[in-house]
Amino acid sequence: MPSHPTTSRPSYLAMLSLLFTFFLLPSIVLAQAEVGQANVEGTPIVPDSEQIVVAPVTSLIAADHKYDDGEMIDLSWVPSIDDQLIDGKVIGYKVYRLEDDGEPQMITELAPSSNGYNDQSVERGKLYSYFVSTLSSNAETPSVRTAPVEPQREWLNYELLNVLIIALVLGGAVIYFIETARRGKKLFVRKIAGIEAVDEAIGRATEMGRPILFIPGILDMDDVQTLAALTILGRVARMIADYDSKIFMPVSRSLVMTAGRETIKASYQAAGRPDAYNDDMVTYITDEQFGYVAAVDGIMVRERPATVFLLGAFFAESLILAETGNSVGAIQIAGTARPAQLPFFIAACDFTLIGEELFAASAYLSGEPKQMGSLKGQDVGKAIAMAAILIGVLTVTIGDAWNVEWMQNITTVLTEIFSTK
Amino acid sequence: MPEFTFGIPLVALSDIGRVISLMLIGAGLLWILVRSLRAKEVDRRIVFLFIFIAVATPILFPITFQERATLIVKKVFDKVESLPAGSTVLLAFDFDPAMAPEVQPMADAFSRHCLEKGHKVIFMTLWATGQALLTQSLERVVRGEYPDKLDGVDYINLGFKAGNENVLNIIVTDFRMMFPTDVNGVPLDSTSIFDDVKSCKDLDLIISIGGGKPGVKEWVLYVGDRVNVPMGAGVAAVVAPQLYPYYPKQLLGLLGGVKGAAEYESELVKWYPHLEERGTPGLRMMGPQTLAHIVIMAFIVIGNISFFVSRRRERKR
Amino acid sequence: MEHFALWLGGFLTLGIFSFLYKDNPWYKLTEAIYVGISAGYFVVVYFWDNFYSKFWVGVFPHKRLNEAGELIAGVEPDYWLIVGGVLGLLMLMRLLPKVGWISRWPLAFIVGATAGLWLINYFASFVMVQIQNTVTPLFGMDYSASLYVIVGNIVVAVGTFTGLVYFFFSKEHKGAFGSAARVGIFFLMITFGASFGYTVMSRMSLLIGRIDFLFGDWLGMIK
Amino acid sequence: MKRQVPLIITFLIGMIMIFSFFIPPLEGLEQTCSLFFDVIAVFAFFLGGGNLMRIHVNKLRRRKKDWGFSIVTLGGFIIMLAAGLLKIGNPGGIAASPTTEGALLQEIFTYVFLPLQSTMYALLAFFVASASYRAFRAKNREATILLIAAFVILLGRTPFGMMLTGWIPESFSVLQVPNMAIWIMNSPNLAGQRAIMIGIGLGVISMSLRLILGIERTYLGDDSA
Repeated sequence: MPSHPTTSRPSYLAMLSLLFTFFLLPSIVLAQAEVGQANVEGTPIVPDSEQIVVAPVTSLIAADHKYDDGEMIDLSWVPSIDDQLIDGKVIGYKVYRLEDDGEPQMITELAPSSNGYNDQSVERGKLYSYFVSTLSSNAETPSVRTAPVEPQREWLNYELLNVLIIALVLGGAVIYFIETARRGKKLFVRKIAGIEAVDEAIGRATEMGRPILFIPGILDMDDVQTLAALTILGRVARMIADYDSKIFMPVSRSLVMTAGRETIKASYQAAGRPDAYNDDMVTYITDEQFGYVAAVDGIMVRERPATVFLLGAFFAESLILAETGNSVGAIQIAGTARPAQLPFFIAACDFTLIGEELFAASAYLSGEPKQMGSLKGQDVGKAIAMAAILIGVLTVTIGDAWNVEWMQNITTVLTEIFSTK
Repeated sequence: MPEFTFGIPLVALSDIGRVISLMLIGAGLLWILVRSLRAKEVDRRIVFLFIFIAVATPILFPITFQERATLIVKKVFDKVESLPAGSTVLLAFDFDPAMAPEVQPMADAFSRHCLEKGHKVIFMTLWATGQALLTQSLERVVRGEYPDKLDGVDYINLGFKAGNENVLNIIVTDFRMMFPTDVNGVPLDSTSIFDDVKSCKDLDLIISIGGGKPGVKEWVLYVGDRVNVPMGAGVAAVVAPQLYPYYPKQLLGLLGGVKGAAEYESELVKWYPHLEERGTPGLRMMGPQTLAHIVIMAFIVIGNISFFVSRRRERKR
Repeated sequence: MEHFALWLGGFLTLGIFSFLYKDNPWYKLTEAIYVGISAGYFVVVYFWDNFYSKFWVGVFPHKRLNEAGELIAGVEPDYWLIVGGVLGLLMLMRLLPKVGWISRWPLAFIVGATAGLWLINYFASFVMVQIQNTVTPLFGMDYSASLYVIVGNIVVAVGTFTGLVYFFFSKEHKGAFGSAARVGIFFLMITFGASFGYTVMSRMSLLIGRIDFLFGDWLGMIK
Repeated sequence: MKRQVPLIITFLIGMIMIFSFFIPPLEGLEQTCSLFFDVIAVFAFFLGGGNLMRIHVNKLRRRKKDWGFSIVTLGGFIIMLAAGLLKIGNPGGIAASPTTEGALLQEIFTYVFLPLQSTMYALLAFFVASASYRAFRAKNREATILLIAAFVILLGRTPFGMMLTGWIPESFSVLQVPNMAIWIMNSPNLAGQRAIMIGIGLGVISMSLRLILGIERTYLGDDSA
């Protein structure tokens, strides 16, 4: 098989390692020891006629990283004028740090054409100064040392101020409409098919004398979709208690089991039927995705529920559950905020709560004015989003084309407002 | 090999099993179609059975469908084909074993095509986990199938270098700075392939394979956009939609998923028929996929027919 | 062993597939095995990863000794974790009927933390980023876009806008507003149909994998 | 006390979490909270695992239907605990990790758990087919659009897409089915996804606020709502 001449390779390697141990290694060590004193701009550390001397970096600035807890310092510099990719004299940079005027310590090595570094290993209450050495293949040129900086802690992240303001506006809108509704003003909320169907679906189960299956997704309590499922469960369980129907809720997380029991129990109490509640309405199966699905599929074909609720966070199992539920003739109401799974619910279930509708369902089902008010607040958010898209697209398209300055200004402001750094 | 033509797709039949199962599927679908004209619904278990047969048959008795390359794939092929022999092509294997089933067929097809055409090929990877795969496919495809091609002359393996896009940032101006030697420790200066190659500017074509990060996006941003070298890419199906916006300006073409690989292979086999026996995994994997898709589409049609028939009956009533 | 493992795999695989025909004792058996084993496996994983590595080692860090057996500076214990432990213990109070109500405290903690955390995260990445991405010049930067791209841009902007109209709760879908909402539904339907169709291939490859196992690895029918 | 304390806890923690996003000194709070969550979840596991055992032991004791399978479930559960916690069948003994090659836990994982998992997952291939047979029908205008979009994408994924429309000249190649599929994925599909995502973000804000402000309190076992 053709290959490189390999015979010379061992000796070649041996020479290289000899060279390294006797020459390069000591020189690196010496160079590093000498760095401490050598911080005059442009002075090479080991003067030697054979050396490739490269220019130092300029305009080195060390500054406190803005809006952090005082744990970062940002360095920036203009790369060495020899750092041009064509001749490749500069092979990299070394960043040195002096802590409270102590000994310089190398903290990192960077590739050519780097022009900055973010030091994340600093502490508050200490002073740090830096210098950067430009490396050629056999020499190192340090830059001027920076003035000492102390990392600062900031109490508010002004970079995210726009997020805070919009969040406050939207949150304020939600709270405003909740208050308005509480004071008795009538608010209109349109019908949502999937939610309207809940009552009928529970009634059907009662008539048929078959149980209602409630699947709250497969994620734990640290996901909002599970919380949404539980808030809906509160309403649904109340109706079930009123109708004197049966609910069964297999879950894949222990915490969801606990919270689910707590919720159903309260609903039965509120309906005045605490005696009808028992803990076995909610059972834990297994945390594992498809193990849970195998068991729920089994439950579906054996118990033949009249109604199935699939609400919460679902992954690939969405379709397995929905198809099995369909095969036993159950009315299915599904809902998730995972866009990837929505198509399968749309295809296999009778009603699907699409994204936002899942979070609105509980408020809607409660029928309380203050809860409905929060939905109105959501609409304010949508109005803002729609206005931003409409105005933004128009101004950016027209403003760029005819160079209309005020339009460009609007675009800039909009981008500022909706930017997330 | 006896060939048998069902309309347009050429189905190579070498086995009685293949005929029987294809007839089973065809006759079955026909029977269900007739039933659907009488507005009869199909039991879901029958659908299941059809899917099982449609997937299992091409696995047991290999059936391949002739793919016709879409423009986005053909452009990559045409580029490799139209470069004069002896051009330098860089193949970046930026994927790990998890992604390999989808993109390894593309990597093989690209390697074969370049070597057949007499291009000089530079192999490299930015993925630590891709290193072993690169070595294996070099062993299998390059050394195994083209024993007369010389390492360092016709091809070279630079191996893996840590640093992600930083590596690209450097090789865009100088290969030797990042890769003083190839994967075996041979200095680049001693290889003839690098005689005329200093940086990515001196390449004639770059093909990036793999859809993760670093991957095609990084190659486009750090190399393709900065030097005037055409770029092609092959990625897994899930990431392909995110990369279409780069076509045709920044990427001259793109292979997405097993389908992309199959299209490239079909084009390759058309030009180099002797490559067919070396294996066309993309086309082979498309066999069960295609049959399954056809069966699903057939059922959608059948479902609609029975739906309309039953609706008409209801209206008459 | 190798042989046994293959037959076991085949047995379990067919057991699950048998469910497609109907529920049967074979499926029940595989289901029972699956549930028991996976629940047990997760207990083990959670115990070592969460309880031991995160909690126990966090509160009682490993002492690091040097070669002479002297203690060298190790990791500082993180006493904050004890709060988590206490919350966990409160959760277990459910088992005692008289003080069971106290388990609502950790639940309240989790609900508060989840709601507060995701409120901003969802807002930033689902609302702000999406709005920002939608605001693009329809004809491309400096008017260079092709007709294909322009049509695409317009479709994206119109689709996003009308999609939002559909989600509006406080206005009846009537008149011009209703027509916009209807266009929005059309876009949602295209989205669902297209995503469904695009996923079929990856779902089929899962089955290809199992059939490969059944006929190849297990029965050795694939050359 | 029983009613008010949980509401106050939810309110305080929720508010702190919201504002920690903007206050740099509190930025580590997110990790701390998720750590707390993990610890609480492990304690809760006693309740879940206990419930699993109780149900199956009950089934067994009362000889309910299919009680035989309960033995299997319990057996599997206990074997895994023994192998993983007491590290029985672990070549490295009590100190070694039970997930190394050759350990009983790992063997069961590889030879029993994995085939079961991937087969269960593979069921999707069948259900994708049965769902599309049933769901993609031109019942009304919306359903027709759903059907057409799905059909074009499906066709574009097979060689037939190109065979049927390959004659369309290159300058109109957008109309070739595979390219149409690409366009649908990139344009209308993207628009729909965005609208859904913006809606979700707003829905989360509203629901989270209801929870934090104590307007939504069913989950706490509060029956006064």
